[in-house]
Parts: sequence; structure tokens; C-alpha cells
Amino acid sequence: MAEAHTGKRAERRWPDAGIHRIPYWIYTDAEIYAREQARIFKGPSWNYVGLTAEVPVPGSFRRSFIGDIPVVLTRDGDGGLNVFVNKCAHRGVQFCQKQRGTANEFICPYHQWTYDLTGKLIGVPFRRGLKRQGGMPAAFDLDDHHLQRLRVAERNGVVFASFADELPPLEEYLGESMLEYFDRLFDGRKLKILGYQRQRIPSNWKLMFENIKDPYHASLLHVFLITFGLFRADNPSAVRLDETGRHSALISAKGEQKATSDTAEMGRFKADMKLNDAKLLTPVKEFPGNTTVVMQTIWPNIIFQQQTNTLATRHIVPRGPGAFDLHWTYFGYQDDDEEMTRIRLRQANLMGPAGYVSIDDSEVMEFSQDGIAAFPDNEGVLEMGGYDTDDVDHIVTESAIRGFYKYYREAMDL
Amino acid sequence: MAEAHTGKRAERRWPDAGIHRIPYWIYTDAEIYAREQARIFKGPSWNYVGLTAEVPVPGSFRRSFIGDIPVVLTRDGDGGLNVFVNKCAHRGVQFCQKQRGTANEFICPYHQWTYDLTGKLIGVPFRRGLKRQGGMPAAFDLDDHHLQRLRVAERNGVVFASFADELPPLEEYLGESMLEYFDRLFDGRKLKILGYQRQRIPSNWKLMFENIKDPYHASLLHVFLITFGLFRADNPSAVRLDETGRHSALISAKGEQKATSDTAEMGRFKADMKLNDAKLLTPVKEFPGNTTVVMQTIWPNIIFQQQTNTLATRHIVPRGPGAFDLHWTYFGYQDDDEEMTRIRLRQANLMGPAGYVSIDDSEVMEFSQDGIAAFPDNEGVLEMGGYDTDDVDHIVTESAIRGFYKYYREAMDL
Amino acid sequence: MAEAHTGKRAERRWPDAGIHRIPYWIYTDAEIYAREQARIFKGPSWNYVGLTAEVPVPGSFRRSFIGDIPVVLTRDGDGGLNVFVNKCAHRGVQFCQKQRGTANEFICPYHQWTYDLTGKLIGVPFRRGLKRQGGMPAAFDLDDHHLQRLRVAERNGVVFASFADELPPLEEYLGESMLEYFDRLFDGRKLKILGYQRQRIPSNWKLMFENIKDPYHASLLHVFLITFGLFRADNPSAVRLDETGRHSALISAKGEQKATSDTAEMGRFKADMKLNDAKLLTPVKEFPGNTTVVMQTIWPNIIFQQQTNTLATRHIVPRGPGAFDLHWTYFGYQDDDEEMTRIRLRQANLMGPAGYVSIDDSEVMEFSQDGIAAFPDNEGVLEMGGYDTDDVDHIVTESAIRGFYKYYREAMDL
Amino acid sequence: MSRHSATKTDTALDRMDRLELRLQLEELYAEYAHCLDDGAIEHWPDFFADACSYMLIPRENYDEGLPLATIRCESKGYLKDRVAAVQDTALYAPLTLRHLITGVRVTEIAADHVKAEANFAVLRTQVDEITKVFLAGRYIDTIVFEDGQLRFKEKLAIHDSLLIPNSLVIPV
Amino acid sequence: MSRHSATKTDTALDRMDRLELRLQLEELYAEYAHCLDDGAIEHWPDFFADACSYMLIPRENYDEGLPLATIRCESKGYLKDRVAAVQDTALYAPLTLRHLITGVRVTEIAADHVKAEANFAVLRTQVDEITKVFLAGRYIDTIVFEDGQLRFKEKLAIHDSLLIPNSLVIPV
Amino acid sequence: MSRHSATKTDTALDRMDRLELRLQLEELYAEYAHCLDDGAIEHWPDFFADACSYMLIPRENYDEGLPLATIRCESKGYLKDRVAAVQDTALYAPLTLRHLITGVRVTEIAADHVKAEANFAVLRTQVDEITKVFLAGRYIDTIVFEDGQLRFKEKLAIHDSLLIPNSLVIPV
Ligand code: FES
Ligand code: FES
Ligand code: FES
Ligand SMILES: [Fe+3]
Ligand SMILES: [Fe+3]
Ligand SMILES: [Fe+3]
Repeated sequence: MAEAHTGKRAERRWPDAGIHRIPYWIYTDAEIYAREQARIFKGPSWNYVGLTAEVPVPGSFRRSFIGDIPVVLTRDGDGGLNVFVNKCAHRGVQFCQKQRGTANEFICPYHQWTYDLTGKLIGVPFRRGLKRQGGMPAAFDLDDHHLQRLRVAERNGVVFASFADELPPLEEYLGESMLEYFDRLFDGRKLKILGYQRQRIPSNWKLMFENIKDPYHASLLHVFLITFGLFRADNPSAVRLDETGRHSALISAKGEQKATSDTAEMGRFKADMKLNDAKLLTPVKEFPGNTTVVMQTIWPNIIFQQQTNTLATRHIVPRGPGAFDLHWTYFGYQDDDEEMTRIRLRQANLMGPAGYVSIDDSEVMEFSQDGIAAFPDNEGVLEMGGYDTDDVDHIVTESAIRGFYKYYREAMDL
Repeated sequence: MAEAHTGKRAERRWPDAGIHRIPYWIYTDAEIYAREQARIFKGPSWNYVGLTAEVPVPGSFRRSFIGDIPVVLTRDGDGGLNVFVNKCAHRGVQFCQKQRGTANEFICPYHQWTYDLTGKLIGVPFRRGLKRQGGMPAAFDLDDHHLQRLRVAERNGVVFASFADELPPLEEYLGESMLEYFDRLFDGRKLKILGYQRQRIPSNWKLMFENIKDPYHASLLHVFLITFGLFRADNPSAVRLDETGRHSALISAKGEQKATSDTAEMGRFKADMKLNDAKLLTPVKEFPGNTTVVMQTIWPNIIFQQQTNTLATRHIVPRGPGAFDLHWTYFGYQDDDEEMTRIRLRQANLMGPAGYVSIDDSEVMEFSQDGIAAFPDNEGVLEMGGYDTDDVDHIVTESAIRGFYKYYREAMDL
Repeated sequence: MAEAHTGKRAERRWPDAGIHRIPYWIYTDAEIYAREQARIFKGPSWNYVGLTAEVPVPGSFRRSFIGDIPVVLTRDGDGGLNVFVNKCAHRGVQFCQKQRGTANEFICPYHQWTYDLTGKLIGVPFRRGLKRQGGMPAAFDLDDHHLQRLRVAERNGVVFASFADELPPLEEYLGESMLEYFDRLFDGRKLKILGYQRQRIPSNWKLMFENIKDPYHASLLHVFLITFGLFRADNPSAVRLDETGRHSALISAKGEQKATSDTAEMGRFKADMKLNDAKLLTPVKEFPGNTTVVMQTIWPNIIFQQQTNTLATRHIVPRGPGAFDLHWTYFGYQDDDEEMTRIRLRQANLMGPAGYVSIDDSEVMEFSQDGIAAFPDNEGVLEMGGYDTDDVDHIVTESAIRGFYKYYREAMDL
Repeated sequence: MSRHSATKTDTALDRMDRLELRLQLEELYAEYAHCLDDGAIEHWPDFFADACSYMLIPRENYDEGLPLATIRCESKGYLKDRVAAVQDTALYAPLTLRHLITGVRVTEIAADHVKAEANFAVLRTQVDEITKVFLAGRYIDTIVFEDGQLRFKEKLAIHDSLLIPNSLVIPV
Repeated sequence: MSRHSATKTDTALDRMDRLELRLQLEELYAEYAHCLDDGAIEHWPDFFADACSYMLIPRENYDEGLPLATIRCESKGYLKDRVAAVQDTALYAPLTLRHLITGVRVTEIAADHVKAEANFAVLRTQVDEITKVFLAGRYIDTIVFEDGQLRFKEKLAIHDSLLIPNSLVIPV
Repeated sequence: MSRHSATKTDTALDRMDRLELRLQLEELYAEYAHCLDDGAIEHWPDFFADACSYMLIPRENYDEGLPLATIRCESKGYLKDRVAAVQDTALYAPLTLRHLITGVRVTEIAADHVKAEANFAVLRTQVDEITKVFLAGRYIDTIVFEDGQLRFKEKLAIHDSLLIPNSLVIPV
């Protein structure tokens, strides 16, 4: 663990080369981190907060985070979805400590200020004092002290929220092509939650996005993907970005486990590796077309995963410049039969903190942070596939990462 | 645990509204923290360091802290009390590592510079060199290298110290009304130490003062206090501040465990809760008058507790912006009989890290820090009981907290 | 553990008195730390990285650090020594995770960029794309993306490296007198690695240098050294510095365990202490002359230790302002017989994290950091033996520490 | 056996008896840990004799003979009151504990009781936090056979950890 | 014995049988820990019956009845595939684990199997890092006697630690 | 039993013998831990045979066959010298240790000695600090029966923790 050398504040200027050069101080500088929270997560973005299946009935709630900012997602008595900060309007208590549950109202434990399921302040004990003594001043108005409520957008079971007053509707924010991939996974069927996995990864949160927006590494790092043909450079593949560059999707179709002229460059391909129990990977075709993998990243905090039949959201929660939490929510559809659920659960062995594929990624992200920390003034190189951010029909490119940083620079004014 | 967003240093300006609005950056900003150590704890304040009963005989010493600054309290050969920094004048070693003990002198382990019990440097090995070689230069004078000695004030067994050269005598510093409450608990009888408890609480140290200066929460948060009538809004109560606002006392008289028209607003009141062993709370009247609770807070680092018969000092030791240690010293009086001691020990179950009352407080302070950290630019609201810092004869008020911040702003020049 | 009060940045000015006063902010300030990494460890200095015995054959490598900057030391196919950063030129991955080993090349796990044993980039998978799609732009040249290679200097089995382009040859850098002591220990015989010890010491890295450059403490702190006469003020001793003051050597000859007029000032001398098993200390004369101890410190990161027959390098790896790692590599010579090796191993009981002598030092360094942290604006006193940095033939002096800070101020421009 | 603790008075003790007894005590400690970690905390008092005491005390107080405890339970009623606090009255953040009890040693076997000691470490997991060491220390216990079960007559838990990480709700 | 876990059905059980069995199970757990910490990971599947399952599952999923596991092995083949990942296919930084398994409790003895539970803590040491708590939790296991050995038929490892410090390569 | 460690040579061993022996060894380890944590450190050498060795060695040295130890005691005299350092000569800050020794395994039973292994974790508490993991590792021991007691003839403590948090004064 190298200590970040973040002393020289004067030099926080993006390299002249542009988005195919990434300055390493963005991964370690505490001021950059604070600015990200303020400008990105509290800024004009739609942030993932959860799934409606997690708040199925009136009174259901779950804790969540936008950036590292604690929020609560609720379903109110009218069935409406609400997101508000998990911070009492009185003196700041994080009142909701339970991961998930149901409630009629939220009572802050400190002085029992009481909020309804929409975050409205509805009760302040001793507001009028006691025996004509004390209490709130006449000017005190409950309406001035509601929890900070966020804008909420929901589509097909996925809930987003924003601190910003002004921002385009979710659909416009996603853009046409991203919406298409979104709707492929979230097609309107009710979702069924299969469970959670959580990791604390000792690297900057942006390295997670780089990782998922980087199809180049998949054919090289992941023995499992390469060997069993799950995601490989020689499969039919594509990279798609929205117009701003901030969102993207990596798309691929499963191939075979066979050596080709192309596997020559994939050093970790194992032609003769066999699973002892092949059930682990047995695929079922469930989506239209040949595509079996879509990894979609939506700015600024969520990844939507389809890898064969294992489906999940991966929610990124930054924890300072050098760490982030990754919350995985695995799901299927309400109409899945038992066998389908079992298949999803089995394939989940590929993903998460112990996943045959994901282990590689989370470890390599740690290696990245460890490599970067001592070199704030050095730069990463993003030239695979050229310098642009265009859509392409292959995966030998870093264009989606370049797209991410194109938008990041705008959002951060860097 | 949200990471504090402390990037935007330019905005460190107190809200225009004044002391009924508390900006959240005071709880998380590292520069504010350093300034507090320099201006408050090293400034013109009388800081608690211990009890004379802890240094009963010549040669007795104990480690202590003023802010987070390590000091030592000693009793010298003349019976005098001394406080000096726990930092060798040579090259900074924290020479006293033992919590408590007796010594004839302090020998720094590194080069055995030797200090007497008043902190005077009395020996420097090889000062004259050896065999006419080396040693200290002629100009070296022991008198230039004593330990930094603090001013000391003692009253009825309680020892305070100050880094400042100029400050009023302790009695004047406390002010008339605070002195009265102080003398109620420390009435000149010799104290008997019953033992220690220590906690590391993951919140800013000021939240501890807010908590103890806040009678409003007691009727709402603490089932034990409300239910058994130990401290409740409908008991005869008062809040007293000194003239500056920095010190305060919360005063109350025990009531009954009964529902009244007033318990209606105390959601956590449990009319039918009974102790399985009532001995835990059995009170003995020992102080004049009806008052059974006095919680006194003396700027800038100490709480004096009387809750029925459990008596303690709570010494606040900041550990960075996001944590503080709380050192509890429980005591009785030398003339307590065995039964009285047993009663104090039993009632101690209410207090400390496992205390039926104090658990609630230390947990809620953690919730506060967790809620606040992501919102440096938000503000807490302190309007209960109005906007002023007056004494009142009820506890439905946050006036003592406002008083604290009135003085804090002056001390910090904020 | 006191939190450092590092708020007041304006006052970072060295005391007017000069090098016999050390301002305590140099041990706790994060900006000073970052500056040290940039100006000292990445600056014009020869940094220890390892021993050639650790990379005995072509393909041998070991991880190492310069400051806290991760590097790799290799022996290439031509037998040449190479040092390069442990940070992939692509996107920063710390590719070498194994402490020691052998390899034909280094393959970064992320995208399998491949480097030869000299750090040259020799392969980029999919550089030409796949099926005419993707790949690196035409302008991409492997030669622009080699690992950052450091200058390397080796002498008698010890390897140094530097980030600087311009600096004097190692021998000149060491200076005549230091080279002599260096060559005494590293006399050209092949070394034999006996093993490693590692500690994380919770103090600033400079306190390690102060400790080893400080012969004054040895006669006072270390019961073992004093009592058994291993290093004592009344033994024939000397302190030598190079011309710049940055390097130094403490030299001494073993004496007897006897009380003399001089042991009077050594409070911890134990005239009657006896080892239960004297084999622990049984010395063998192996170097010319009477000298039995040479502790040599070479700027900026290494200590060479001869204490009787236990020989080691102590490599200092800073880990932020408040901690450093100390990596001990014990060695003998290839021509040692079994008995000689056994003697070295036994005497190693004096050193390392559990060493009879070294325990004292590492503990006292922790005490120093704990004492210093709360007093950034205070100063340490370095007047033993006067104010200068001259060579002397005794050990009642702090001149070598003054020499260190004389050069430190230049290097840091403080 | 000088290296055994001085308080041991088992000269008449058949070695195998001590081993067998230890096996039964280990079961007691394992069930006890399970009750605190995953079981129903309301069964905690069942591990104690009718006349019993439980004291959780900081090592500094214990070593210096200071009587103040972190938790002082002088009767079974106190134990039940502690359970009520854990279940109903105390406010605290959700947490999971994991007790590691090791090194059970029988230190005395008398006609009507046995004494035993053991080491404990408690790991705590809180929401959105990694698992951390919470507390370490040792038990010094007197155990009796009552109502067909081994039960604690006196349980003394001495915690090394002087600084408790925030609050301690669930007994050790 | 009310304080014992509710699922226990050992009314017919002779106490000494349970103790003896526990001794044998403790040996099983000790060998198991050794295999994961210092042994040859390829022997890990040998600790399981031919028809077996292994599930490492976060406490929140277990408590809420959510089926998702951190590692799900439905057969011995899965175990072998996990071994292959540890040995050949997964990329991960060098590490040393240390399993502390305590409080083994026999919770059911049936004709053809026994059930047992235990607490675990895993400490992890990485290069250039101090040793840290990695994971804590408990086992709920079904053990059978097969091929002359006690073997796990069903092994359920429930981890308290919801946030895993980066990745978990080697099973628990 | 292939999953057992390869060095085991207990084919002639009656299973119950091994279990009984383990019980006695567990007592030895428990007393040993107690001695280091709370007992009188001057009794530490009593846990060893007259002719004995004690080595605390970093895992990296052990694994690579490098002979350097963290503590090397080649005789009982060395043990006593270590005690003297702990009690009289070494300078160190006040601390409390807590040894958790788990998973004791008998790996060899011979006519005149037995071999055993176990895992250890040591937690350390310092003044004004919370309790932290200090060290983890394993023992590989040879035990003999001497003067009526089981005693260590060779004790090898291999610490996983390569980076020791500052200094190690008290043996493991
Ligand atoms: S802080 Fe929430 S009610 Fe007071
Ligand atoms: S630092 Fe205290 S005597 Fe030198
Ligand atoms: S980061 Fe090393 S190959 Fe991409
Ligand atoms: Fe990947
Ligand atoms: Fe309170
Ligand atoms: Fe020294």
C-alpha cells in the first residue's frame, strides 16, 4: 500500500493530450474526491438507488447510497417511490440503520422527529413545549424542515434519484441506444430478488467503471471467459456509447471453447480445461437474438449485468479516494420457474467477491490502485482502438473508457 | 461510514442565522480540528486533567490529555500538584507510558534526561561529556529545557490545567452559578475512586457536549430515564448556563414511573416495564434538596455527572475530527459505607459503554457523525426553546447547546 | 495516538537556530511527506533496492521500494541488473505481486502487456487488432511505453537505483570515508542471504535515521549493549560523516562487562547480569582491526549493520508521515562455515522486531511519534556534542543527526 | 506443576477427571457463545445458576482492585433486565457478534463447584463495515451443577480492551 | 435443555456419546482448517462425501431466505472446479489465511448422519500488509461417515461479514 | 487418509489414543497461552524440556528454507534470557496479549515423543488503543513427557504476519 503523493496541488491540470491520457491524481486526491461527490453525485445525474422489487409494498424501505451519501428509498402509502437523505433535518442523525424493512414512518431516535414515508416532517415532540414552557419558536414551520427529497425516476422496476432540480427525464438521460439495452434486461416483467453480495474494494471507484467499460481486458485476463468462450475477442461483439460518452454497453455472443487463430494472442486460453460439473455454466437462451452478454454502465454509479443467465445490478458506493463498496443485487423474473432460478444461482459462481470471473477484476483493481498511488503525476494510456469514442463492432478498444472520461472532464470541469 | 466531503475550503463561514444553525463542516474538517487544538485546548481554558484522589501521595502520577495533547499530572514531594506535557524536552519522546503509578522522577527512556516531579529538568547524562569529549555546549542550561509546565488549579479534589499564561482563576472561570453546582458534587469531602470505563466513540467530540447539554433528547431517547422517571420533561427541571454560555448544568429531580398527560409525547415510555431486580435503581438521598440529577459540562473537556447516586467525571479526549475517547472516572466519597458504595456501583449499570442510558447516547452520536459527514455544507437546527441562551426552568430547550456554540465561535474566531 | 495538528500551513519555516533545532511538523505533515517522496526519493539520490545475492541468476527478481514507490529489481539474461517501477505503462497496474522469484518476462495481468527483464515493453496483445478491427493506432510505438527504468549502481553485491538522470557515480556519492566502511562490510566476497525480518513501525521514517545516527542513546537506552559492553560510551568509538552530512557511520569496539567510573552515568548498566546461555553473544573476530560495530547510514533509505557477527541491511520504506516499514535482510558470506552461520543467526537475537537491542529502539520511536504529534510547532533539541557536524572520536554527540538535517534542508529546500 | 496457575487446588484430582470435565465445560462455553451470537438472547440467563453473579470488568479495574464493572449483575434478575435492554429498551445499530472462546482450563474441582478459565475474543460486524475485533479478554468462572445442567454461579469476564469501540450492548 | 438450539433432537442421546463425537468432529475441523491454511488445497474436496453440497452464504441472504450464495457448490465436481480456480485460473495476490474454528457443537445425532455447528474467523495476511480480520461467521454442517472417514455431506458457511475485503478466492 | 498432512506416520495409531492425547495437548496449549497472557512469564521455560529449542520464524523464511528466525532459542538458557529481557532489560510500552490457539492436531505419535500442530492468533491491546490483531500463524511442535509433564522439546512458531506491528517482546 503506497501512500498517495498528493502534495502538489498546483499541478491538477488534465494532460494536454486529452482523453487518451488519464492523470493518476484523479484516483488519489482527496479534493478531487470531494469535488466528485459535490459535482457528480449531487449533480445533474440519475443515480441508481435500488429496485422496486426491494420495496414491494407500501411502507417498504431500503437504505441506499448516492456516491457516499446515505439515502433511503421508500414506497409510500399511495404506492409512490420516494428517495430522501438519511440524515435528520434536526441535527443530522442517520436515522435509518436497518438495511431493509417496512415502516409506517421514520422516527429519528434522537428527538423523535417523525417523517412520513415521503420524507415529510410530520411530528416534532414538545414542539409546543410542556406546561407552557419551552418548545419551538412561533416561526418554526414543519414545512421548512422536511428531509431533503430527491427527484425520483423509475423504469421497469429500476429506481433512480437525483439531487438536481433540473435534469432531463431518465429516458432522455439514458439516450436511445442505452434505453434499448436497458429495456432488454428490464423488459417490464416483475423482478425477483435472489440475494446480495458486497465487497469493499481498495481502489478508486472510477477503476470499476474503467474495468467494466474495457472489453479489451476480458479476452486476456479472464481464463474462464476465454476458455469457455463466454466473452472473447473473436466472438461477435460490440461496444456502444450514448451521445455524451458517459454510458456504455459491451455486447457479445457466446462462442465455443475452441482454439482458433485468434486465441493465439490470448495467453491464458486453456484448450483442454474442463469443468468437473458442467451444470455450473449450462446456458439457457432467454433473450431475443444471439447476444448472451450485455454489460451496461450508466453514469455515475451503476452497472447492469447480463452474463448468460446471471443477472445483477452492481451498485458503486465510493468510500474515499482509495476504496469503494460494490453492492451486487442478483435477480431473476417473477415468472422464472424453479429450474431457471437454479440456473441463475449456479452461474452466479462466476460473479461477486468469489466469482470465477470477478475475482480477477477486483484483484486487478487493487493492483492498479497500488501501482498508481505513488505516481500522481504519471498518466494512464488509453489508445486501444484509437483516440475516439465511437461505437464499434468489436471489443479490441478502450473507446468506452475514453467516453467516460470525456464526460467526466465536463462534469468535473477539469 | 461516509467519507467527509471537505474539499471546498473557501466556504468555511458560519451561517448568517447565527448560533441556532450549526454548519456541519465543524465536525469533519481537519483544519478546524487542528485549530480547535491550538485555540481551545492550548488556549485560555481550564482543562480537566484528573482527581487528586488519583495522585494521593507524593510521587503519585497519572497520564492525562488536554484535547489530544498528552500530559502528566503529578503530586510532588511538597504535596503540590503539577501538570506538564508528556513530551521530552530533548527530542519529543512521550516518556510516561504507564496509566498511573508512583515515581520519584521521570526518566525519559531515550537518553535518560531526568525530570523531577514538577517537570524540571534535573539531569542530562554525559552533559559534560566523557573523558573530556563531547557533551553539551557551554551555553546549554538545564533551565532552558524543563518540560512545558501548565498552570494548575485545584478545587475540592478536581484538578484543572491550562496552557495559557493569562486566564482568570478557576472560580471566576466557572462563574458563580456553575461553581455552586460544582461545589454540590465536590463538597470538600475526600473522593474515593471506584474505577474507570473508556470508550472510543466514532463521532466528533463536540457531539458529546451537544448530547449532554441537550435535555430535550433525554425524555425522548432514553427508555430507562423516561420509564423510571429518572430524568423526564415533566419532572421539576432546569437548565443553567454561565455568563459566557460555555459551561452549563442540567438539573432535575426524580419523578415516578407513571403515565401522565405529558408522557403522551414520549413515545418510548413503557408504563408496565418493571425491573427484575429493583436493587439496580434503588436510590438513596444524599444531597440537599430534591435534585437528583445534575449533569454539568465545563468547557472545554469535562462532564460532571450525578445521576441519583452514581457519580462520575467524563473526560473528553478528541482523536481527530471523526472520533473521541471518553474516559469515565467513577467515584464516591471516603466516608461512604460499604452499602453506599455498592449502591453507586449498581447504578453504574446506567452509565458507560454498556450503560442502560449511555448506550443510547453513544450510538446516536455515531449515527450523527454518519449522517453529517456527507453534508459539510448543510446545517443543524437548534431552535428548541427559542434562539437565545437564557437559563430556564424546564428542559424543553436547546439553549445550553446554543450557549456552547456562542462561545465556540468566539474561541475559534468563526 | 495523538492526531497531528497540521492545520497551520503558513508556519512551515525551519527554526532560525538552524540544524540543532528540529521542527516537529516535519514528522507529521502530509505535504512534507509528499515533498519528500518527490524531492528525495525520486530525486538525485542512490537508493538501496537489494542485494545481488537475492537475484542470483538471469531471470531472478525481487520487489522493492524506493521511498514508498514500488519497484522491481531483476537480473536480465545478460546478467545485468535492472530496476524499474512496478507500475504497468498501460494503466498503472502493480504487476509484480510476488516478493521474490524468477521469470522470463513480466506479463501485466490486466491486458498482458509484456515486458522483458530490463523493463522494455515487448508485447501488446491485439496491438494490430483482430480481424482488421481495433488495435493500437499507427502512431503507437512500443518504445514510448517501456516501464520507467531507473539508473542502477552496484558495488560488491549491493544494488542502488535512482530516478534521477544526473547524479554522481555511487562511489563519489558515498564519498571516500563512507566508501571505506562500505567496503569493509561488502568486501567483494559473495553474500549469503540468511533471511528476512519486517516491521511496521508507527513513527516517521526520519526517526529511524535519527536513531541509528545517534550514538548518544546507545549507552543509555540499551541494557544489553551497555551491560555486555557491546557498544558503550567508554569503548573506543567514533562518528564519521561524509562531506555533505547525509551519510554517516558509528564505529565502536567491544569492551568488557565491567563497572567503571564511566558507567556511573549509565543508569541501566547491570553489573551482575549474566546470560543463561552465553552462546548468544559469543563473538568471533572476522574483520581487521578492533572495531566490532559499524552502523552505517546511507542517504536516503538504508542502514548497513555490523554488530559483532550479525550483519544486515535495514531498508526503510516510508508509509505516510506516521509510519514506516523496516525490512531487515540478514546475510553472511558464501565462505562462512556452518559454525559461523550459526553464530550470526544466534546474534541475530539482538536485532529485528524481537531483538534484545532493537526492541528498545522501535518502541522508543513509537514514543517519539506519540510525543511529537500534538506539538507541530515545537522543536527537538540537537546540541549534544555542540552545534556542528564534525567527525569525532567519541559517541557523546548528535553530530550525525545534525549532518542528516543539514542535507535534508537542502534536499527539501526548507 | 509450578507453571499452572497458583490458585489451583487439584492435588487430589485424577487427571482424566479434569479432562472429562473440560469436555463438558467446553460444551457449556460453546452453547454460551452460540446463545450470544446467533441464539435467542433471552436464554442467556438460563446459563446461570439461580443464585449467580456476572461481572464484565475492565482489566485496569480488576488489576488495581477497583470494584467498578462495565456490566455488574448481582442476581439473575439483573441478567433478565439486561436481556430486556438488549431486546426492548436500548437503542443501538444492527450488529452481528462472533465469540471465539479458546483455551478452556479447569482450575479447581471442589465437591460442589468447579472453577474454570478461558480466553475470549469478540468480532463485530456492523452494517456497511468490514468485520473488526471488538473485544478480547478472559473468563474466570465458577460453575455448578444445577437442574441437570452445568451453570455459571459466578462469571467474571475481564476485558483487556480498555477502550471499547463505542458501546457494548450484548454481554460477553 | 431450553438454552440449546431449538433444532436439536438429541433426547435419546447419551451425553458421553456426544462428547466423544465432538472430539472426532474437532479433529475433522482442525484438519479442514489446516488444509485451507497450509495444506494442499487439492485435498479440500476429500473432506466431503461423494454426494455433497457446500455453500458460503452472506448472513443477510441466509436470514432473509434469499438463495444467493457467495460460493455455491452443488456437487463434488463444483468443489474440484473451485480447486482448479484457486490453483490455475483465478488471478489474485499472494495471501496467507489462518482459520480459527471454535465452539464446535453437536446439534443432532441420527442413525446415518450428525449435525454440527461451529464459529469461524479467518485472518488474512497479504504482502506488505499487517495481518487483518478477513471474515467471521459460523458453520452449520451435516456430517456422515463414508469410506472410513467423517465427511461433510452438507456444509453451510454463513458469513457475518457482509462486506468482503476485496475478493474471496479460497473457500472458508 | 490422504487429506491428513503428509508427514503423519500414525498408521499404527489407535484412533482413541490420538483423541485422548489431543485432550492432554490442548491442556498444555491452554496453560501455555495463559502463561503468556496472564500468568507469570518466568514460568514460560517450564513448558519446555530440559533439552529444547524454540524458534519463532517468519513464514517467508520458513517457506524458502532460510534459517533466520525472529526469536531463536537453542537451549533452555536462551528461554530464561528471553524472560529476563521481558522482565528486566527490554524497554517497551505496556501491553496485554491474548493468544487464541485453535485446531490442535496430533501429527505423529512415537515411542518417546509426539508431534502436534495448531493455529495461533495473538491480539494486542495497548494503552489508549483499541484491541488489534497482532500476529497469526501456526505451531509445529515436538512434545515429550518429562518430569511428569508434557513439555515442548521443539517448538516452532511460524508467523504468517511478515510485517510485525512494531516490536515483539513476549514470545508467541
Ligand atoms: S437529530 Fe433527529 S430528532 Fe433530533
Ligand atoms: S528524547 Fe528524551 S532524553 Fe532524549
Ligand atoms: S494495465 Fe497493464 S496491461 Fe493494461
Ligand atoms: Fe473483467
Ligand atoms: Fe442522553
Ligand atoms: Fe539503538
